[in-house]
Amino acid sequence: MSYIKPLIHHPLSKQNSVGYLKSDYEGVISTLCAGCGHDSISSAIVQACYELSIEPHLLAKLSGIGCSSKTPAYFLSNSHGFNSVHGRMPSVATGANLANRDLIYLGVSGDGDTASIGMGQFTHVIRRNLNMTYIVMNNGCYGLTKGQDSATADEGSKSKSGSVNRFAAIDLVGLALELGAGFVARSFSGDKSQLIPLIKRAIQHPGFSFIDVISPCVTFNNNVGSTKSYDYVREHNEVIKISDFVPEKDEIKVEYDEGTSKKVKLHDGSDLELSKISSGYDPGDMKTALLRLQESRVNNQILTGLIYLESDSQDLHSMLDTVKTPLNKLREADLIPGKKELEEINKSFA
Amino acid sequence: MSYIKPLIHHPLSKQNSVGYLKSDYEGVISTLCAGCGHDSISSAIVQACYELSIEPHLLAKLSGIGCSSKTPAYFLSNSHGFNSVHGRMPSVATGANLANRDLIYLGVSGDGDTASIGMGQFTHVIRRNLNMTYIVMNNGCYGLTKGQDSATADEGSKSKSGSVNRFAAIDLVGLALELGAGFVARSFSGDKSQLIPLIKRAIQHPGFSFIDVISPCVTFNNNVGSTKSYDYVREHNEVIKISDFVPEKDEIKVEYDEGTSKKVKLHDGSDLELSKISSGYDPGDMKTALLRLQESRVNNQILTGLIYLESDSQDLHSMLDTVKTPLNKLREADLIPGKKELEEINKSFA
Amino acid sequence: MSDNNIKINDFVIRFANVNGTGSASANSMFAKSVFRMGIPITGKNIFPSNIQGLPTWYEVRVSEKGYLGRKEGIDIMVGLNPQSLERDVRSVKPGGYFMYDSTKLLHKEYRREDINYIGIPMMEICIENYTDPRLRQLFKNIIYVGALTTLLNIDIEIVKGVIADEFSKKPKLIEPNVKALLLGVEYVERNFEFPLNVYCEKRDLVKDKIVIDGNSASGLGAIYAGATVAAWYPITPSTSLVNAFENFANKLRIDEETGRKKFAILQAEDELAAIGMVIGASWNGARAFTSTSGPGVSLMNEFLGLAYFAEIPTVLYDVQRAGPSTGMPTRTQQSDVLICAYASHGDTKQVLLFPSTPRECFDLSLTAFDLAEQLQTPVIVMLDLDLGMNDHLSEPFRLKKGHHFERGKVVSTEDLENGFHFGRYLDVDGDGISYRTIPATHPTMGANVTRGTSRNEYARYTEDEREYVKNMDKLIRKWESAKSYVPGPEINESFEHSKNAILYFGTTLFPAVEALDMLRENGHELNSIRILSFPFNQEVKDFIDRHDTLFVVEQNRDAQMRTLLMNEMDVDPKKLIKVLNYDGLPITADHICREIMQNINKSEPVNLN
Amino acid sequence: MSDNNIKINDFVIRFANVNGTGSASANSMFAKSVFRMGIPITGKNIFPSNIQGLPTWYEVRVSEKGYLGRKEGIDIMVGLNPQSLERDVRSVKPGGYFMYDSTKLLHKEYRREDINYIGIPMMEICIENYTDPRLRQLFKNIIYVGALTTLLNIDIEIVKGVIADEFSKKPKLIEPNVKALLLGVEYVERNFEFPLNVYCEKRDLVKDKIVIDGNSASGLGAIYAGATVAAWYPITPSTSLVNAFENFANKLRIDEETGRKKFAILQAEDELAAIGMVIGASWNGARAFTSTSGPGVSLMNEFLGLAYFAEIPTVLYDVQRAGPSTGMPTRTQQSDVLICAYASHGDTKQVLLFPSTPRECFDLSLTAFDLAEQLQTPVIVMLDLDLGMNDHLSEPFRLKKGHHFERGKVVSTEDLENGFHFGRYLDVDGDGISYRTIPATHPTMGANVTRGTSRNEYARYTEDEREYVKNMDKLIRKWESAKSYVPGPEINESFEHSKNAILYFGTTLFPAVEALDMLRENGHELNSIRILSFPFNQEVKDFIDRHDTLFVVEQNRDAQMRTLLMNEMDVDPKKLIKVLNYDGLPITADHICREIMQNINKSEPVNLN
Ligand SMILES: Cc1ncc(C[n+]2csc(CCOP(=O)(O)OP(=O)(O)O)c2C)c(N)n1
Ligand SMILES: Cc1ncc(C[n+]2csc(CCOP(=O)(O)OP(=O)(O)O)c2C)c(N)n1
Ligand code: SF4
Ligand code: SF4
Ligand SMILES: [Mg+2]
Ligand SMILES: [Mg+2]
Repeated sequence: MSYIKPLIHHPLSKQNSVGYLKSDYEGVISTLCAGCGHDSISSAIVQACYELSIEPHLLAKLSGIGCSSKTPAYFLSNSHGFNSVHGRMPSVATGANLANRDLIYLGVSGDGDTASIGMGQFTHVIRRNLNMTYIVMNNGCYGLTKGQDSATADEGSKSKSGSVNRFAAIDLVGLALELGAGFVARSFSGDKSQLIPLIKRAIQHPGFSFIDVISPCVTFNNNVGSTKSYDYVREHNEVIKISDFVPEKDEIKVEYDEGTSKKVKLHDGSDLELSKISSGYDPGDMKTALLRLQESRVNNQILTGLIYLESDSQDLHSMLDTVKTPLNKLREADLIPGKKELEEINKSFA
Repeated sequence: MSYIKPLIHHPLSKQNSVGYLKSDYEGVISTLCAGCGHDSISSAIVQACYELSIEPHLLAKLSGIGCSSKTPAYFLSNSHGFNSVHGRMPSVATGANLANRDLIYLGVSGDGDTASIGMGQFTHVIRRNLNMTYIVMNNGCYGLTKGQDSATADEGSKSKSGSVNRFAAIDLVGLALELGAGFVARSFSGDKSQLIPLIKRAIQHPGFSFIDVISPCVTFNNNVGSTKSYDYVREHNEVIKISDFVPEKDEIKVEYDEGTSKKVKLHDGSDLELSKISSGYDPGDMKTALLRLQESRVNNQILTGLIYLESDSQDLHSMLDTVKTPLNKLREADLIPGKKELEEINKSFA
Repeated sequence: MSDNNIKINDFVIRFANVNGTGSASANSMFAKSVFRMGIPITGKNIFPSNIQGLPTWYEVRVSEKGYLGRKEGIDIMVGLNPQSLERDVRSVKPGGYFMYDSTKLLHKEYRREDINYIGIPMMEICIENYTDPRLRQLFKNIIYVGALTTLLNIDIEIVKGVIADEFSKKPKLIEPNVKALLLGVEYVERNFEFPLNVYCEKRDLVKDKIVIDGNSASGLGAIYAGATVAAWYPITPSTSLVNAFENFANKLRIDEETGRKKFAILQAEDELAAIGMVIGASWNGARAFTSTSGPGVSLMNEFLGLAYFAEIPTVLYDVQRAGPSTGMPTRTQQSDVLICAYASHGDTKQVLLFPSTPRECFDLSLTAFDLAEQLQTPVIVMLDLDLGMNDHLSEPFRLKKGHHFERGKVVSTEDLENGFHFGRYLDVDGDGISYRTIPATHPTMGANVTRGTSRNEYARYTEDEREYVKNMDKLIRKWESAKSYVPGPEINESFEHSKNAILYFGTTLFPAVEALDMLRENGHELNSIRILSFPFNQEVKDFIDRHDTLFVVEQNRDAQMRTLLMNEMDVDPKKLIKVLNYDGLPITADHICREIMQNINKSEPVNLN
Repeated sequence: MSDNNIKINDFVIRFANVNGTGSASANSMFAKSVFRMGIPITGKNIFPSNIQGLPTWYEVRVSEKGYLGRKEGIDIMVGLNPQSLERDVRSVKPGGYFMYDSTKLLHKEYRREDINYIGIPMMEICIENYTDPRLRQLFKNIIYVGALTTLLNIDIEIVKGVIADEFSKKPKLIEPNVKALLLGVEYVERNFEFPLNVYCEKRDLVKDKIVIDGNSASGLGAIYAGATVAAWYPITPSTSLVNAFENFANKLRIDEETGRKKFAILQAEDELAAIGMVIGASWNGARAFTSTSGPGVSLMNEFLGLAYFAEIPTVLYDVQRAGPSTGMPTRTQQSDVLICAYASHGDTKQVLLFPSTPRECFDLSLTAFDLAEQLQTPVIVMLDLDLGMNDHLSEPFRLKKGHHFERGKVVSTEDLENGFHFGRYLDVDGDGISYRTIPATHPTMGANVTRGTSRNEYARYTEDEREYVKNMDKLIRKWESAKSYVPGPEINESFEHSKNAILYFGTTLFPAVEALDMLRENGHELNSIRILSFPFNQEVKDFIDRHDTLFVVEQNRDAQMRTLLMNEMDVDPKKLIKVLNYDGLPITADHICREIMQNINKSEPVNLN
C-alpha cells in the first residue's frame, strides 16, 4: 500500500550543480507492495541521477512489463519514459538511441522480462554495446503475475505455491560477461552505499553497462535458496488460505564492507549470502572476473560489486559510423538529396 | 548443384547390428550448393547413426529454417522429421520429447537460426537439460537469405557485399558452458574423424548435448576472419558483377591429430585455425573448460573437441518426475479419471 | 427506508476493498453462503493490475430468477477503501445502502440524502478483540460478513458451514473465524433493525448446481480430455487455467505404483515457446495444450500458421482481456475474435469454440481436443476474463455415456503393414482430411518430414504451383468438413412471427437471456441464437436467413463476430446491427436492452422492405 | 513456320536456367536491350528457395501496347535446364520456338511437331573459345543472348551499349562479353533464317520511363522521405529493400566533411527486435522503418498493437510472399492484407498503402512517412514479391515542387514555453489526433510515460473504464480522420451506363488494365477502381454504391480485400464477386478475363433486381 507513503521529504536537500533539487528526480507515487525491493532501487536511481547532476529531460527511461518495469513512472518525472511490451525493452532502447545519441538511456527490467521472454534481445543489446545502463531488478520470480519462478530462481527454492524449482538459475552476470559486456556489476536493493555509486558509474560508462540488482519480492518472497524454514507470517498466510492477503513489510536494508561477505535474512526467513568484491580487485581482467565468479558460485555466494569493466569499448554509433549530430536533429536539407540526384538515378535505370 | 551427385554407394557397407545398411540412413538428394559444409555434416550424421545401430524410426530429426535446417530431409529417410519455423526448433523438440521420452531427438540448426532469432529458445532448452542432441551448422552467415552476417560472424570479417562486420561474435560453446549444458563440443564439418565420434557420444549422452560444427558456406564464404585476401574466384565473381553465379566447389576436408592445431584454407582464401584438445584433457572440470576456452580465444584459435561433459545431470523428465511410459502411449484408462471422481469434484464446488 | 421497496433474493451487493488485504476470501465466503441458501448468485471481481494497495471491487448479484449476468445499479455497497470512497458512495442506487467502517467518522462530503448508511466500527471491534495487527486486518473482513449475515437474513449456520469447509484442512482456524463472524452479527443485533429491505430467503433453486470459475472448469476438462502435455507462460487472466490443470492432475493423474506423473507441465520462456512445445507434443501424438491471453496470441501467430498449414492438432485457450496491447490486463473483453479466426499471415482459417459457462468450458474442452485431432488443425477455446476468473453458477460436470477420445485419422503400424497407401497430405476420403502417422509408427513406412513450406501430397518438398494450389484447396475442403464437426448454435425461436433476433456468444449468455425477457416486457419479441463455434454451420446460416434483423451482441469495439458472419456467410451487413460493450466490465442486460430498444425503433423501416 | 503469324513487339520469352549459373544477369541484359529499343517490357523471375542447382525461370513480356502484366502462353522458350526440360517444352505455345543447347542431342521425347526448335551448340562454342570452365559457364549465357539478338532483330549496338553500362566499372570485361555476344550472333547468321516470325522493331514508346524493381524504388523513397533509422531482419522477398536503402544512403547520405553516415541501418536479431527498434526510434523523433514479409508480420503483431494503442508513428514495408507459414518464399501473393489491416489482438485498425508500380513505391514511401507522423500510427506499405523483386517499366521518379515533410502535431519547446496546454492523449482538435512531444523537448514540461496499458488523456496510468473507453473512441475518431489523409482510389468510369466494375490493387494493375480491354473486345464494358489505401475513403464508397457488381481481383485464396470492403463500408457481399489467383505466380489478364466472363453471365440476373 505504498500509496499511503508520504512523498519523501528532503529538508536538507540542496540544488545540485545543474540547479535541481533531489525532489526534481522523483516520480509519481509507487503502487508496488510496501517494502518491495524495486522501490529501493528506484530511490537509488533518484539519488544517483541527482548526484550526477543529470538534467532529467536529457535522460530517457525505458522498461518492459512487470512490477519492476512499472518503476520508470516512479522516478524522474521530467524524463520521457517508455513502458513497452514484455521482454522487448532492449530493442526499443536501441531504436531510441539510434535516433538520438545525445540522451542518456536508462533501461529497467525484471528477471522474467530479461531472462525468459527477453533473453534474445538482452544478449543482442549486449553484443551491440549500446550506450545505455541496463538494470535488472532481480527477485527470482514473476511478481506481477503472482510469483511464478523465473529463470533466475535458485534451483531447489520453493515458490509460494509450494512447488520446488528444479531448474538451474541463469546467472545474468555470467551471461553478460560471456557475451562481452563492457561494464558488469551486481548489487543488492537494500545496499545503497554500494548501489548508488554503481549506478552512477554505469551511467557514466560509454557503452553498455549492466547491473544485476537482487531485489526481494516481499509478497512472493521466493528469491533465493528458499529451501529453508519459513517464518511465521508466511506460515500463517498459508495456513489460513487467504491467498489474496499481502502483509505489509519493511524494506530490507544491508550494509557491509568491501571484501567481506554478509548473510541477509529475507522476508521468508531464508538467508542470502552476499560477497562484496574488495577494493583491490581489478575489474579490467576478464580471466580474474571469470574465476572469481565461478568461485563464488561454488561457494554459494552472490558476488556483488563492479565485476568487469572494459574501458575502451566502441559503442554502437561508433561501429555504425553515424554522424555526431543526433539523427533526429537532421533537417530536411540534410536528408533530402534533391532533384538533380534523382535525375541521375532515373538515368541509371533507363 | 548437388542434385546431379549420384546417390553415394557403399559397396562395402554391411548390415549393422540392427540389420540396417548404411544406405538406410540416407535421405533424399541434397539441394544445397556443391561443396557446402552442411552436406558433410549430414553424411557424418548418417555414418554416426549407422555405427550406433540406431533404428531410424526411433529417432526424430528436427530443425528450424535455413540451408542447415533443410538437411533433415537429406539424412535418415525413415525417421520422422519436423522442419519447423525460424529459430523455434528447441520448443518443438521440447514438446516432442515430453510426448515421447523414448525416442532419440536430433536437432539441427544454423547459426542464424540459433544465435539470432533462436537465442531465447536455445538458452532455455539448455537450461531444461532436454535429452537431445543439438547440432549447429555454423557458417557465420545466413546462407539461405544470401550471405548476411550472422551473430557468430567474426568481428572484422567482410561479407560478400563488402561490408565489414563490426560486432563481436557470439561463441555458442562459451554460452552453452555458461548456461550449464552437460555436453559441450565443437568440431569442423570436414573433420570426419573427430565429428563422427562426437555425434555418437552426443547422441548417447543422457541429457542435452551441444555440438557447434564450423561448416563453411562455399557460396557466401565469409565465415571466419575473412579480412584476408580473396582468391581468384571470389575476386572474379565480384568484378564481373554476376551476382547470381555460384561456382561449384569442393568440400573442405581436414585431418589433424588430437592436441595439435591446424590452419584450414577456406574457399575465400582466408585461414581458420583449429585447435584440437588433447586426449589427456579432462572434460569433466568446468574451470579447466572455461580457462582453456578463454585461452584459445585470446590466441585466435578455434577450440575443437569435447570441451565439457557432466555425467550425472538430470534430464527434463527426471526433473518433472513423469512416468516411464511415454505420455503419448498412455491410454484412455490411464488418462480419464472417471465419473466417481467427477462427482466428488462437483461436490467440492457445491 | 420505505417498506414498499422490499426486495427478496434480488439485489446487487458490491464490496470495495484494497487489494492484498485478504478481502477476496471473505467476500467469496459471503457469496458461497447465499448460494447455499439455495439462491442463484454470480460474483464478479473487478481488480487492479497490481499486487497490493490499489482499489478492488467484488460484486455479487443475487437473483431469484436466475439472472446471472452483471446488473447495473448497486443496492448495497460495502465501502472499505478510502481511495475509492467518493466513487463508491456515488454508485449506490437511490434507496440503497452504504456500509462502512465507522471507527472513523465518515466525512460530510460522502453523505447522500437518498441512501442509507450502515456504520459498523469494524476496526474498533478488531482492536478490542485482537492484538496482532495482521489478524486485525484479516478478521475485519469476517466481521463485515457477520454483519451482512444478520442484515440480509442469511442463515448463520450456513455461513459457519462455509467457514468450516474453507478451513477444513486447518480446523483450529475455524473457531477464531466463527468468533469474528459473531462479533459482526452481535454488533448488528445490538444496533440495527434487521433484516434490511433487501434480503435473502431460503429457496431450493440451485439444485445440484456448482459454483466455479471457467478456468478451473477448463483445466478439469483438459484432464478428462486426456491432455498430457501443457506448456504455458504466465499471463493474466489465463494463468489460473494451467494452475487448475496442475492441481487436478496432481490429484487425478499420479501413477499409483510409482507416484510419478502421468502428465508434464512446463512453464515456457515465452508464448512462442509455449505454442511450439504444444505443436511438438501434438505432432508426436500426445494431447497437448497451452493457454494465454491477447498478447500471447499475437506472439503465437507464426506458429498458428504453421499448425494450420502443416495440419498439426493444437489446442489453445485464449482467456481474453481488454486490449489492444497490454490494455487492461484485469478487465474482460471479447476482442481477440478476429485475430484468432484468421491467425497468422497468408490465407488461414482457425477453428474457434465459445463456451458460456463453466460446464461448457468442461464440455468444449473435451470437444476441442477431439476436434483438433479429427481435423488436424488448431482449435482455440475462447474464454474471457469474466468466464475464466469469476465464479459462476453452473451445471455440474458430467461425462457422456461411453465417453472416449476421437483421435481422428491416425494410421497404425498394422494399417501400414496391411498395405495402406500412405501419403501425408493425400485427400483419400475427399473431405480434405488426410491421414497421419505418429513418429515411430513403423521402421520403414510412414515416415515423412513435416514442414511449413509447400510440399506435395506425399509430404515431399516442392515449389510446384499446382501442388501448392492443390494443398490450399484441400485445406478449404477441410474447412467445409469442419462445419459438420463443430458444435452447432443454440437457438431459441419461440416467436415464429418475429423477424428480429439477437445473436450472441460466450459470457453474453446470461445478460442476453435477461435482456430478452426485458425486451419482451417492453413489447419486443426477439428470437435468439448463441454461437458456439467457428466455422458457422448451416443452422447458423439458415437462422440468419430466416430473420431480417440480427442484433449482434459483442464485448468489443469493432464488432468482430459480425465481421466473421459477413465474411464467412455473405450475410448482408445491413441486417447485422451492432450491440457493443467494450469498457472492460462484463456486459449487462440493461445495456443490451437499451441499445436494442434504440435500434429496433430505428431499424423498423429497414425491416419493412 | 507460317508467315501469316508474324508478331512484332508482342511476345513472351521465357528462359529456363539452373540457379547459381549466372543466367539472371544475362537475361536481364536481354530485357534491357529490348527496352532500349523503345519497346515496353516487363520481366518476371520465377526462382527457387535455394541458392544453387535448382530450376529458375525468367520471363520477359514484350508488348507494343504497353501491357505489362504476365501473359499466359510462351512464344519463345530458351530451355537450358535438363531438370525442367519436359515441362519447358510442354509450355511452349503451338507455333512457338524452343531454343536449346544442341551440343548434346535433344532426346526424342522432347520433340513436338507443333513448335520450332532452334539448336545452338552453346557449350561447344564455349569449349572452342574458352578454357576456364567458369568462363565457359558464364559466357554460354551471353552466347544465347547474342543468338536472340539476331533472331529477334534487336539492334546489336544497343546490346553492346547495355554490356558497356553493365561493366562500366570494370571496362576490361566489356570486350570479352561483346566477343561472346558476337559468337552467338555469328552462329545464328550462319545457320538460321532471321528474324523469326516473332521479333522486335524499334519504337519510341518508353520515353523517359525507367526499369527498376519496387524494392529499390521503395528504398529510394525512404531516403527522400527522410528515414534515418532502418532496422530489419533478412527475409525473402524484402531483403533487397533495405539493401537498396543502404546503397542509396551510402551514395546520398554521407556527411561531406566527416565521411560519416547520416543514417543508421541495423540488422536486428529477429523481426520482433526490428519493429521494436523502429518504434523506439520513431518515439524519439526520427523517421524509421523496417521491411519484412509474412512470417515477420506475424511476429510483429504484438508490437504493432502497441504502436496502434500508444500512437507511435511506425513505417513497415510488407513485401508479401506466398503463405501461410513458410509457404513459398520465392513466390508472390497478396495474402497479408487481413493480418496487416487488423494486426494484433484487441480492437485495432492499421493504415495500409498499396503501390502498383515502382514509381508509386517511391511516392507512397513519401506518403507513408508523412502519414505515420500525421496520424501517429503504424503505416504498412504493402508490396509483393512481384512488385518488389521484379523489374518493372515505370514512370521516372519525380519530386513535387516544394516537397517537404509533414511531421504532424509535434509540440515544440516554444509551444510549451508559451503555455500550450499539453496532454499526450487530449483530443484538442476533435479529430482524434493528439499532440506529442519528442523526448528532451523541455526540461520541465511535456515529459510523459508512453505505454501500452490504459491511461488518461495526460498519459497517466489508469484502469478507469471511462478513460479507457474515451481513448478507444478517440482512436476511432482518428481512423475516421485518416480517411481524408490517405490517398484516394484511382477511378476509371468511362462507361457511365455500366453497372459492372472491377476493383483491384497493387500488382494487379497491369493485368487488370489489359483484362478490361479484353473484356471490352468481348462486349463487356466495365468501370474500374484501383484501391491505393486503407481505410477506404468516401470516393471508394460512392463508387461501389454506383455499381451493382464489383469484381474484386486479388492474389490470395480467401478474398481478403473483399473482407475489408464489407467490413468497413457495410457493402452487401453479394455485390462483390471474387476473382482470385493464388498459385504464387503473378496474376494474368487472361485469368482475370476468364473469371469475369464466367461470372458476368452468371451474375446478370442478380444485377437486374
Ligand atoms: C507477452 C506477454 N506475456 C505475458 C505477460 C504477463 N506478464 C506480465 S509481467 C510478467 C512477468 C514479470 O516478471 P518480472 O519481469 O520478473 O517482473 P517482476 O514483476 O518480478 O518485477 C508477465 C509474464 C505480458 N504482459 N505479456
Ligand atoms: C520469421 C522468419 N524470418 C526470416 C526468415 C528468412 N530466413 C530464412 S533462413 C534464414 C537464415 C538462415 O541462416 P542460418 O540459420 O545460419 O542457416 P544457413 O542458411 O546459414 O545454414 C532467414 C533469416 C524466415 N524464414 N522466417
Ligand atoms: S509482487 Fe513482489 S515484485 Fe511486485 S510489487 Fe509486490 S513485492 Fe514488489
Ligand atoms: S548458400 Fe552456403 S550454406 Fe547454403 S547451401 Fe550454399 S554453401 Fe551451403
Ligand atoms: Mg521478477
Ligand atoms: Mg548460417
